[in-house]
Amino acid sequence: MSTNGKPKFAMYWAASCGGCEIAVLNIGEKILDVDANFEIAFWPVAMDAKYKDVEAMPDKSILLTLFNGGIRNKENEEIAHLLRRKSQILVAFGSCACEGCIPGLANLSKPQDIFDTVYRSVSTENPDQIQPQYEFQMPEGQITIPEFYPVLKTLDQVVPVDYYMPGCPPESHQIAAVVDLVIQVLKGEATLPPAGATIGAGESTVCDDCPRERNVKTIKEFVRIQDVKRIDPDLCLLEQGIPCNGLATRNGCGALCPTASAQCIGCYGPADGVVDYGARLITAYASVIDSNDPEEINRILDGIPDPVGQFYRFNLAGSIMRAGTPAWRGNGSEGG
Amino acid sequence: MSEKVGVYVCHCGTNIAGTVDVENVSQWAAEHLEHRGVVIGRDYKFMCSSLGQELIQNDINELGLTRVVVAACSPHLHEQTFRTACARAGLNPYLCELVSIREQVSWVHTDKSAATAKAKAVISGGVERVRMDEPLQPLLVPIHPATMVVGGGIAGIQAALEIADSGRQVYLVEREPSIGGHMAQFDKTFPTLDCSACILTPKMVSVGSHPNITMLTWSEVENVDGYVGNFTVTVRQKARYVNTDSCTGCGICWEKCPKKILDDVYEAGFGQRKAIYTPFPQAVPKYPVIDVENCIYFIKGKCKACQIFCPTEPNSIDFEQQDELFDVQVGNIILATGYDLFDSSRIPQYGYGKHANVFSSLEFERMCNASGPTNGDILLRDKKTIPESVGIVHCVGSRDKNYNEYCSTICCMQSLKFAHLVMERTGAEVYNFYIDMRTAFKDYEEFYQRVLEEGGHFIRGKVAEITDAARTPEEEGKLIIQAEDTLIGKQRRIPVDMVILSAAIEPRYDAQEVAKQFGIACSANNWFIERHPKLDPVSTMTEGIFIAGCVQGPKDIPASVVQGAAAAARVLARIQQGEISLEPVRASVNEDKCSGCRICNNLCPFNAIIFHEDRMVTEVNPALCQGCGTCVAACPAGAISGTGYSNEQIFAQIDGLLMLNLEQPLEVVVG
Amino acid sequence: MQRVTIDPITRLEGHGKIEIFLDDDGDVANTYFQIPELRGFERFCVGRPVEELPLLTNRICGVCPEAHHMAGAKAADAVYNVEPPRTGKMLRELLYSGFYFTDHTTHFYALAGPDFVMGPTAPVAERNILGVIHKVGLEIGGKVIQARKYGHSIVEMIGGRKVHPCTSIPGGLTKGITEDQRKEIEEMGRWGIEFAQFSLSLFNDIVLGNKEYVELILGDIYTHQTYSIGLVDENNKVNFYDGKVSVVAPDGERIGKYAPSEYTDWIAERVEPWTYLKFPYLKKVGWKGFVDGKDSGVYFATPLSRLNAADSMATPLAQAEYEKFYETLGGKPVHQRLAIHWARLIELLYSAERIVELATDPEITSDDYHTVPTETPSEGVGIVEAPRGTLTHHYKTDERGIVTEVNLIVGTTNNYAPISMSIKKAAQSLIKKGTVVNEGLLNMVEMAFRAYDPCFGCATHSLPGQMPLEVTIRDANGEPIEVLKQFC
Amino acid sequence: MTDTFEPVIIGFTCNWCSYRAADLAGTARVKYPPNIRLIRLMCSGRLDPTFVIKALSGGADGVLITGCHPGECHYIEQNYKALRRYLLLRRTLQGLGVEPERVKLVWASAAEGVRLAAEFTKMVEEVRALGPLNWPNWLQGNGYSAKIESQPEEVAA
Repeated sequence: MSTNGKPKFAMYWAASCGGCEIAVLNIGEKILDVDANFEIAFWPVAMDAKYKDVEAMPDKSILLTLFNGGIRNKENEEIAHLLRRKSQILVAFGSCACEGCIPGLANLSKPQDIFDTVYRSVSTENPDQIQPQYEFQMPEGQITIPEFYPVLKTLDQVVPVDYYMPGCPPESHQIAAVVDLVIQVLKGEATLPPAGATIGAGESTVCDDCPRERNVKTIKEFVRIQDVKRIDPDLCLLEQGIPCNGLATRNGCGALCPTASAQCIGCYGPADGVVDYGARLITAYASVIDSNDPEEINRILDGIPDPVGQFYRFNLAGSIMRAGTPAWRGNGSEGG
Repeated sequence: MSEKVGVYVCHCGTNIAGTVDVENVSQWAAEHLEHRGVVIGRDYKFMCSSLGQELIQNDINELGLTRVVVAACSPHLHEQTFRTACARAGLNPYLCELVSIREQVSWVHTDKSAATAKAKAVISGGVERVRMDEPLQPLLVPIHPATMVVGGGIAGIQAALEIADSGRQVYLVEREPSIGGHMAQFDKTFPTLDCSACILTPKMVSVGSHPNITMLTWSEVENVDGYVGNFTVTVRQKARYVNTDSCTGCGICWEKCPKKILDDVYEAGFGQRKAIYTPFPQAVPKYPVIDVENCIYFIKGKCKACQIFCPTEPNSIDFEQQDELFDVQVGNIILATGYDLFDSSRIPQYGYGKHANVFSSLEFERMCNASGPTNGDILLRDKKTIPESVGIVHCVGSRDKNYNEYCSTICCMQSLKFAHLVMERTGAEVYNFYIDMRTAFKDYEEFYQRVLEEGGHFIRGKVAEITDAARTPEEEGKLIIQAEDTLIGKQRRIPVDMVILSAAIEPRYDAQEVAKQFGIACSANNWFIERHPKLDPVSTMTEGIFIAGCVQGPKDIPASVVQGAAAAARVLARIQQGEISLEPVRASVNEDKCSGCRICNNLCPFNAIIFHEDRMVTEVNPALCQGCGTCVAACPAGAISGTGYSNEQIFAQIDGLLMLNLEQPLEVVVG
Repeated sequence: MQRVTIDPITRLEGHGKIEIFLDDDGDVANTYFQIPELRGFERFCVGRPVEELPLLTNRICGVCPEAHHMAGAKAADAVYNVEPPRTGKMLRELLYSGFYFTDHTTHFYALAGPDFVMGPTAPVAERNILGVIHKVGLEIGGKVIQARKYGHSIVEMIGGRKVHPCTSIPGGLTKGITEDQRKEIEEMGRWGIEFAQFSLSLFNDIVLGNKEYVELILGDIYTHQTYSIGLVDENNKVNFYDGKVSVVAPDGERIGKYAPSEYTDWIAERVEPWTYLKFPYLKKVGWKGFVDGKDSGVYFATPLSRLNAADSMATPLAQAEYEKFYETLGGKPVHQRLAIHWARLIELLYSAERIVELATDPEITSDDYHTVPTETPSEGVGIVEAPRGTLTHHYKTDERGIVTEVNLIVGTTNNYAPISMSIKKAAQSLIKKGTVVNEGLLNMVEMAFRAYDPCFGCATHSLPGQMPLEVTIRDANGEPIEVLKQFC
Repeated sequence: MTDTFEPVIIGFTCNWCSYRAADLAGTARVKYPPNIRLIRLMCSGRLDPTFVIKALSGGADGVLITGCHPGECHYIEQNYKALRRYLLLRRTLQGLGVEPERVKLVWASAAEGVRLAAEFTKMVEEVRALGPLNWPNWLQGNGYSAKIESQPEEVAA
């Protein structure tokens, strides 16, 4: 580890799939810029430092930390706290850290249900109904595994976050642009965006980048993509009845999926300033349903067989329903 | 900048203070919401009194309040009062919130502590909301001085004349060949028994000759663009095939026309007209039209009798004439498109269309009319026999769950008029079958007494059936009206020669389309909805669009005339002002955030949403926008915001109502 | 009792963690390879429409999302009992071959390369891809980057995205490719064949030419006698995308082949209370513990096992290498785990050849790439060969195609038992009473599981990637007496 | 403190019909439980599903959405948009474990003060019977499974 006076950079993965790391690696030669301008202080995938080394660093000694992955277990949370302490700028990097991503769908189930499913699956031979234990006494000694949290949390649900960089994974060209920006800031040629901002993405939605032709929208039916005989390569997918989330999903990816005739599934999260992503889709889809008859509307809505998955696919753990706090319930009784 | 909020809690005498501990509430607000910017909490006996208002004004001046919350009655009552008070003190009126703790708290709850607690929550919601309020300015829109009146019945005629007489330009659009409407079909009008034509014709003539009225008969509105003060209306003037420049209305053409057609409109299917015709002799304008669907020339390519006999030079018949489309600029529009008569054949047990001597009310009107098919003689369908007994059935298609639940208003008086005419002209026995006798308004009850004195029979009960199946010899050859006489509690069968059905008044068959075209609302039974049923009966929710006459609901001639005049007065006041100030509750699009997805494009019934194909963004026209907020709520990108009811305001109010603000620091750190 | 904790920050369902317990004599008493994370995909995929599973299960792994996308799409095909048209299948296999090409390249050069090129006991600072490049020439670095880029380009052209492709749906794909794209792919494939041949010759020169390495490969430390499994086509040739799973015993006897729908007859999973990951084994043989031999159901699923399980390769150049491989290593089956690296290069060549074959098929640009499903959805299994092992997706749905049950046997999971065994054996061989555990030695422990290219490490591809290890040696009271760190 | 659970219900009203109906209920001194707190919107078409979600996540035990009767919207047809959103929102909330009774749509004209008050009372009692929404507890992992099988009921006329 060199101590060459360059600002320190860290990247960490909590409960993630590794796709964010791959996306960073895919920025190509820009990686060399990172290397030239930063001292890599902690990057498990690329570097040889341990938690203990990070613990030993002075607080705020890391300039920039990209944190990917959700907070699924105790270990994830401990490292989030550690890196928050040591970092000046903590970026929630990728959908998992920003809003929970697909693993956040686990929040629909109780942990016990998850264990029951996984450890009693059709191919599992488990006559004694064994399940993993956080602490287990082997003949040779006790071994432990980290505690599985009741819900998956986003990074900002456990520590304050300075910036959000959405995407599953963030697109490499966006990462490269952010790297460029940070390097410019270091050189005094640019300033950082305001704290709490979303970086590496647009402020509109995927439709803004989508090349498909679009018209005034009315929906008579929703269809499943496999039931479409021939997907029109040029027409808005939603107008073909395919529930595309591009309407409400922040732009930045370049509308990759709709361009490939696949519906946007929403990995870049909500547009700037939106409080609840799912609500935006609910209201947009529903508003243009072409019927005033409750029965017919319900029939059309049957075309979206899994509304929670459709509207909160990437967003469940980060949605405001996740961040509930008890209300003042002093109705009728003076208390507060 | 941190806001300074003043909270004012009204006692409303004991109306509020009787159930809500108002002193406690105002103190609580000052103490517990201090960290949310509340600098003063006061309670006062009557906040709406001038002293109460001064209290607020003084605090604005002395404490430098930047926001005001008044907890009192409904905003529908006094929102304007307190806004104006704030404005007087130099505070933008839209930075004042009136929250209701009377209609929604003290008057509906009994438990004092629960009501007090709820009042706190309501005020807390108001405080949070007001913090998010933005200063707004009313929108000012100039008013084009011309007006369009759609519909040339008595309501439209009255409105057109009122406006034209004051020196303003009017375009009167009528889809029939002549103005006059239903009133032109009647013989007499109740209760005075004036001759309908005698009182209507002079008005029609005034319209036809008025220098400020452009009469567009045989015309329909094709499209409406624009907004209050500045509408562009596209009118289609249908081809008459008659050159109105040269035609003198001499009538030779319709005399010579060989084709006779049953007249469903003016003669209500009771009489006939020619293929080239004016609907009635006093028609304004006097020019005929050719009915191309029935004209022999248009069907077979030969005849041209009208052209051959036309005496004018140049010949006034022009078979090549085309429909004309033209645009008209107007500032306001009055809709007076009238009503349709209920089709009595929809009630099969009344035998209309099956039994020859069952007549609809309009057929009977034509029969009574001296210029009608029988020259005013009351005769059976054979046009020879004078009836000896006549039944008049009220409420046909009205006050009936199967057809129309409403009362058509005019049928009672109309039926009494028929009874009088029958007795006067034939001496026949007359039986009225009624549910309730409704004779409100001036001289109506007196007319009822007169008909009673004249010997009319009145049977209170709904008619079950009208049949020709005789049960007794004296019923042979008669129409038997079966009804329960609820006054004596017996079924009765009354044999008569003739039955008149006082049919309901219904909205025009195309009312929904017309409403949509003009961007106004229809009620569930398709009457156009007024802005307020009591206080604003001739305005609509759409600025610049007014309604008059039966289009708003069933009414008689005097009421229609009143509405026509009222609508005209409203329009004239607008024109006089020169501009109109609109509530600044409006939607607007942030073009940077708009992705051009076009979700919102179909959501606005006022056509305020415009899509710019070139830039692929949507825009909201603030003058057309009515501020409902539907597009704001629909935008998937959150690119549309709405003043007055912004997301921030609503979110804040939710937090406040749930008392989440109690623990919330004023400066919220993001992230 | 002493304890050594190797705590690599690694991937799959979380971070791998190795506990090595030493007995009072300082010998290895036992080792535990723990996977301390669980995400619960099998639970929360329930309730989702089946066509979304190829997209959702992508997110199990960002390194091999293509494998999950394919297995998911095939399972969804099976759920609807629909067969994609020939072009649809070819496009999927073409995408998949592009992925294999990238993945195998990066594993060999960035991960395994340093072990061989630099030597397992070389200083840490040199034992990375930069060291490799310095030793064998800068030009190679460029070629490796090019190879990765080409593979990713093919994935993106057909799959819509470089990471987490999105175009496979029940019955085929959402789109086809154009003639221009086809040409580009063909060119990349031809370049890839040369690159693969070059890689094999590099391996030949550096590894096979070095007696020390050959001994290491052939030595007992890295040898396990377990079953081999791998997907084969109807002619028993290696296939990544389609076919039946061939099961070959440690002695080389093929005990059978199973179709995807039959997997539960063949494979079962065991739960241990000290780890979140399950241990699959051959059901017909049974679980006998972490032991070798024909009576133990432990199997492995890697490039090597695929070669063992097949009779031959489907492309000519790869077939020649295949023959050379077995000649050199003394016939089938091969059990030396370090030979996986060599087998991987043979597969690399196969994938490049397959890219060219598919890209030159006249029907590849046809627009007949999707069959609309017509049958009522019910249940289906999709199996592909992920680079790290046979990947099984099993879905059940209701009649609307809403998932009611999901079972996944993920590539690396197959190898959980053999990896555990390899670690234990390497530890036992290398940590003996009185032996000072040094960094090079630890790397040799790690080489044991790196050969499998476990997915929890596979994200380290392509950079000077080193899997951090930390070994804590504890005395009988559990107090650490020495901490060794190393980063491979 | 009483032993009975006192739910908090947020009601959204339209300026032209249901808010006036609530005013009318007041003018007529019709009594209903104090558990309901109203927010005035210009139109039920303004109802963003976010409002409902925010209220529920902020601690409301139920949300009542009110608007003009079908065909009587002062903005012509915007209440139909509210209806469509409501139907989809309810399906979604159901999937998230919110009982359908907690979010309701009721049409009320300006004249229906008595009826609206009765709807308020009914809703309070229904939600009281369900108990607290208890989302925070659910978030700690002690909640129930997110599947409720009953079908959405019809919109209250």
